[in-house]
Amino acid sequence: MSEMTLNAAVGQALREEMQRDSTVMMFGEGVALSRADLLTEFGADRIRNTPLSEAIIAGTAVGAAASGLRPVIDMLYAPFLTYAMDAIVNSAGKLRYISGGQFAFPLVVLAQTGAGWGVGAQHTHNIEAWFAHSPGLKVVMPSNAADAKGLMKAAIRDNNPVIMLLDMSLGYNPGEVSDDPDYVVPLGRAHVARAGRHVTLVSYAKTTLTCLQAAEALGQEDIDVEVIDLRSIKPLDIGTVLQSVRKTGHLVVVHEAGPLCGVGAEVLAQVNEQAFSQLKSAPARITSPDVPTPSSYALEQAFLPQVAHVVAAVQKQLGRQTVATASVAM
Amino acid sequence: MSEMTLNAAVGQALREEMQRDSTVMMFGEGVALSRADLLTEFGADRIRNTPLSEAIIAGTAVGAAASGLRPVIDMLYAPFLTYAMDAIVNSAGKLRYISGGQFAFPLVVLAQTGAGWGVGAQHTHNIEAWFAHSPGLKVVMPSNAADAKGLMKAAIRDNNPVIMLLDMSLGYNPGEVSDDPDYVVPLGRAHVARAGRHVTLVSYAKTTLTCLQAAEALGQEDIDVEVIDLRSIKPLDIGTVLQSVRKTGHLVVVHEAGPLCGVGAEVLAQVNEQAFSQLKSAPARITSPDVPTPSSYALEQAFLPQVAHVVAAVQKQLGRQTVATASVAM
Amino acid sequence: MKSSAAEAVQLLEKMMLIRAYEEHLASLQASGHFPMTCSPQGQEASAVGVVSALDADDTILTNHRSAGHLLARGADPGRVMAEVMGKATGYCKGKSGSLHISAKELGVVLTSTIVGGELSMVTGVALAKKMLAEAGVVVCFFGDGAACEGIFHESLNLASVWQLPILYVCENNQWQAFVRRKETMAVEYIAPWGNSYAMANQTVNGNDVLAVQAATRHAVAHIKATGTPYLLETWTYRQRGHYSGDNMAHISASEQAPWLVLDPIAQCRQQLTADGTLTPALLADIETRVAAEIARASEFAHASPYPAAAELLTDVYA
Amino acid sequence: MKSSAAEAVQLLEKMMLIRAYEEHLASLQASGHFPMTCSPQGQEASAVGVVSALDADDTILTNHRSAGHLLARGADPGRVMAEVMGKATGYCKGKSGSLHISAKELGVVLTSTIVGGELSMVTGVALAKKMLAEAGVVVCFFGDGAACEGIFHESLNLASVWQLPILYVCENNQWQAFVRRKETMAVEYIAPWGNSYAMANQTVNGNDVLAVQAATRHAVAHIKATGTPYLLETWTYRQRGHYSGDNMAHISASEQAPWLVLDPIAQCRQQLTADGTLTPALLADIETRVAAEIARASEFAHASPYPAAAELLTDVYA
Ligand SMILES: Cc1ncc(C[n+]2csc(CCOP(=O)(O)OP(=O)(O)O)c2C)c(N)n1
Ligand SMILES: Cc1ncc(C[n+]2csc(CCOP(=O)(O)OP(=O)(O)O)c2C)c(N)n1
Ligand SMILES: [Mg+2]
Ligand SMILES: [Mg+2]
Repeated sequence: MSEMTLNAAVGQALREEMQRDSTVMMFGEGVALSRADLLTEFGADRIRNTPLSEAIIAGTAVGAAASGLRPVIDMLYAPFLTYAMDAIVNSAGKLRYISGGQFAFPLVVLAQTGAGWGVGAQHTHNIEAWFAHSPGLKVVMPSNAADAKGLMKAAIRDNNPVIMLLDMSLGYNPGEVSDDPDYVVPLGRAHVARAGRHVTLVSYAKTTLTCLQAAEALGQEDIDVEVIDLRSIKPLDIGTVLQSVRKTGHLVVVHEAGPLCGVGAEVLAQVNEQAFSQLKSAPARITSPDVPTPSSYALEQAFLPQVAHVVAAVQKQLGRQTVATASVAM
Repeated sequence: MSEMTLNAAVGQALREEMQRDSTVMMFGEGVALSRADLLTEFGADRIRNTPLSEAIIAGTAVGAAASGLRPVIDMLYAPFLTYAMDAIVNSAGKLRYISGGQFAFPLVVLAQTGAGWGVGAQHTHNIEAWFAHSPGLKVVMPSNAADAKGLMKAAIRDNNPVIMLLDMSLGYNPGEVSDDPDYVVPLGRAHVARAGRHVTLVSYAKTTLTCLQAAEALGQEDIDVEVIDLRSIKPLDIGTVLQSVRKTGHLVVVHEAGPLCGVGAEVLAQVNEQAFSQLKSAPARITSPDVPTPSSYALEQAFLPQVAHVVAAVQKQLGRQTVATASVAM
Repeated sequence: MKSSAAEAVQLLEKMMLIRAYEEHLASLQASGHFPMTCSPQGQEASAVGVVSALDADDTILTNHRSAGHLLARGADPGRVMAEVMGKATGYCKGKSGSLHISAKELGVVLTSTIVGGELSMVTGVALAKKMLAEAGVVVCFFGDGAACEGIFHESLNLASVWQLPILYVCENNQWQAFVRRKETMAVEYIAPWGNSYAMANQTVNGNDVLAVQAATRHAVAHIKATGTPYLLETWTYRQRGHYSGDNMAHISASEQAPWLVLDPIAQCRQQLTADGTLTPALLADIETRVAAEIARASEFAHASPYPAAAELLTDVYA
Repeated sequence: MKSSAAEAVQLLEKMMLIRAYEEHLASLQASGHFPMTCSPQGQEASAVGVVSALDADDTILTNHRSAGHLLARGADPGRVMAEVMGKATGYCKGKSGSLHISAKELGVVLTSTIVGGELSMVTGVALAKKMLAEAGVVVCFFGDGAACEGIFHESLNLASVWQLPILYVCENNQWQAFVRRKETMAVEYIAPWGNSYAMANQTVNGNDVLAVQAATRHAVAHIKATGTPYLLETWTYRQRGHYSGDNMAHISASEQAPWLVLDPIAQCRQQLTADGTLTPALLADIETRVAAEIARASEFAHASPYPAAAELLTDVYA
């Protein structure tokens, strides 16, 4: 085990996989500088700058993946994916099916997301739900360095298109990371970040930390909280969630993405369909409001799901007295 | 009232609104032919063919809407919207907020969707949930000619970007349509398509008809089904749904879009959050499976939500004996 | 380099096979109950001229109007037709239908019906060829409409900057679905658009199969010699409507007439007859062979089964 | 047409205001706790040269590197700085921050930080101007990077086909974030890309404010006379990093040196001094005025309040 930041863990995963498999390569706007170490080690053929052209970056990855390479593309910020939706959704997601299985698309789409840096709604938009809603894709969002490395490696090894969204604010968070070059975090497996008996919090990426803080606070009130970090949005490990909810009877899903048709809605729906009778209270969501991510510091902080809101939601479910909290964020 | 097809109703709405307001105009690939009657009546300035360039069609609509026009753009088929996501999501959806309210975007994006014509996943993809998940947009999907006209007119008059998705298979369905030039169906208001006491079916677009057929069949078993046609996906009229569920205690949401992070998930989540204690059984979803829309006839038919599945879901909720049904569609 | 006479007759036969295939489909469509297709009728010389100049290790990307490219490449018309009908014996197990037929075994890959889809993916296919040091070039067929999509600009620019072995073939058939090409661009020819990317380019008479073949050979030689891509525009005409449901009421006879005179098959037949290569007996032979092939294909396709219902859920993930 | 001497001094002052604004921001950023920005330092002649040639009824679209365009248009540097800081007194109530500042009251509309966003919307702004018979042209500032996006192709093509009154101004500053322009295209100049759309075009020395002004006047006259758009490329250099957090370690002194010699403000000062227009006293006056303006602006911005928390939920729908 070594301690490193989440960003460094992603870099290490890329490096190990590029060493392991000569078909792994990476391209995007500025990767020759942002991955200068990989450029030095693997050369300009395998680490390529591109023109400012997101659509062809993604399309090129699709064509290359179907033809023997395993490309990783850096799309910078999630909102820029709006230029690349055809290649990702219509080509990578559908052409295996349409062609009757003739092609596979082992590619990884990297993009940053997550509020906290004041760059506004055109640099920060949590759109993981779009890709979850689209057939043929996989989606992962790590909350810590170890998972970032393990998921990155699993994504590169997977034979399907994987969208990996990295929360900017987590990039410099340090963590213990496995040195085993074959350490992978399998896609589609959630992690019980904290075991507990009274209530289930489900989250992923940055808000996993919000949940852990809320769990800490609730622990002071003798409320024993289980926190599940989904890690993969698609495939979604509903089994781990159900197991927990069957034990606790209470569910709160927390994420930074907007509420409507988000991952929280999906988790609530599946829990309803499969564990309705074990629910002891109304499941709840704590999300950002359905507004563009503001850039002004105070507004951006208010936009984020708050520990206090999570605490209040749990207290309400358990019939405890609720401490009054600001209510701008729904 | 006059009888006309859904397509004709949309055409009539366009015509009336273009007569009423000289800033209303329309452009897109081939509209000069597909709307030849409007071209004749309003001239080539207001009905414009475009090059094959979805991104600039949408971007032009955004720029024009902010500058005094009320454009309606025909994007043909919903999957082509993947080329236009930046303009719709990042510009139309966010620039009002980002600019502190300096601009408004009164525009309508028309696209066809809905399986049944054998054209496959790159012409048929139900992506209304993407737009519901994106701030600043509105989304409507009519199930009949009267609503198509009323929603089209409301969408044109609205000062915000409205995505109007039309199910191809409904286009030739006839219906009674109001002749009142000021007849509008307000955005964000659901319609109780059939009143009932025992169970609530919620749907929109083509599968509203599936629900009505299921209700008919269930009526034979003395199950009195209420069918709610959402009509607007965003804003979502959860009030009408809650009112019904509080009465019936049972909820099945039916739509053709894939399940994950879809409108059904959202409806289940909101009902959970707001009417959990009134639920008498596990709410359910009947959707297409999470696969690309197949083009082969038999597969495409199997892909669609089936009346039998809706009937079975209701029977299960009410504890009735369930008739065995094929289970490919989830 | 001119093709030999025997080779020219083979080109003619391929074009006639494509035409016969299209005419058969049109008759089935006219009688109802046959899926819609986008016919390449009138563009046979472009398909056959380009594809005949390729080697087995070259790769092809095409679009919604692909039947000519597939048949020119040696696809079984029975399996193409079966695919159009959504039958399990089609090249894509019936899961494509007519709009996005790929046949990897023939090197026809990643067909998309999103206009511009082929332009979006061809760079990756060529990048893999280059990095894996595989022989051959990658040919990308697209329409004049696709050339108006932003992805055209991005694709050609990247191909040029990365020096990818791509032959871009723009089949300029004067129509973009229900819009005239002239309505969509301020210039007449698309080939010079290559200049923005320092890409060699040429417009060729797309109704002259030998001219197209020669231009393709020239372009492929250029790509192999310089390692840089090439943009070839084939100037041609879509003789049928955008798709089989298009009644063409909006297209005047006076627009069509001159192009029908320039029909690629008629012209080729005339030439080969004039120079004595094509005798009536030889022509009759070809017609018989083509008719038999189409009859066999149609029988095969019609007799083929639809995919099993369980196929709905397969081929989503690898 | 040459500007008069007095006018030239005004241009110099505007450029110096922009430079002083940027230097002030850089010093605040260096001391920490100030939001990041994308500085147009080195490109002042492009901004001032173009904008000074416009009328009040002309409309401007810009991008992430907009401070020069805004200040050239007469924006209050205090409100621009307040916006950068996310303060309620900013042009967008603090909701934009630095990356997408619009100021409708000045005719600076629909700023997007999506590279190419301005190209995507400018056609609509111009279409409205044309259809509503409003006077003026629409100017679209964008970078050489944006010219590589597909939307460039679609925007210029549509503008040409629909004959929209647009002046496209490509500020070719040799960099696209952390990528050299040369790495992203096979040709040197972007102006000739206009030829694909039959669009008149010109590359001008973007560090010569009078040359830029003259080229803009020429272009605007062309647009008004012909009713067709124009593509103007200003050849310039980004003197600072991509954004304030960019330490420029990857940019060599030998690359920067010749461009610093060509600094637009230094050149303009030299010229005006050489021809006797700019006396030391006049220069001192200007410097004093500029410094006072920036000091006032900074004070205003710093003293301004942040938006109230309730603003989180406003301005989503009209
Ligand atoms: C992105 C996209 N937009 C629109 C369509 C609908 N469409 C299918 S083919 C076509 C015309 C294409 O014109 P062109 O590229 O010239 O090819 P042609 O059909 O003439 O061979 C159109 C508009 C589509 N399939 N994809
Ligand atoms: C679609 C998109 N891709 C990438 C970025 C990140 N980005 C912001 S500015 C920039 C460089 C733009 O280069 P250019 O257009 O030349 O403008 P310049 O910054 O040089 O003025 C990049 C890559 C973005 N904002 N939007
Ligand atoms: Mg065409
Ligand atoms: Mg630049």
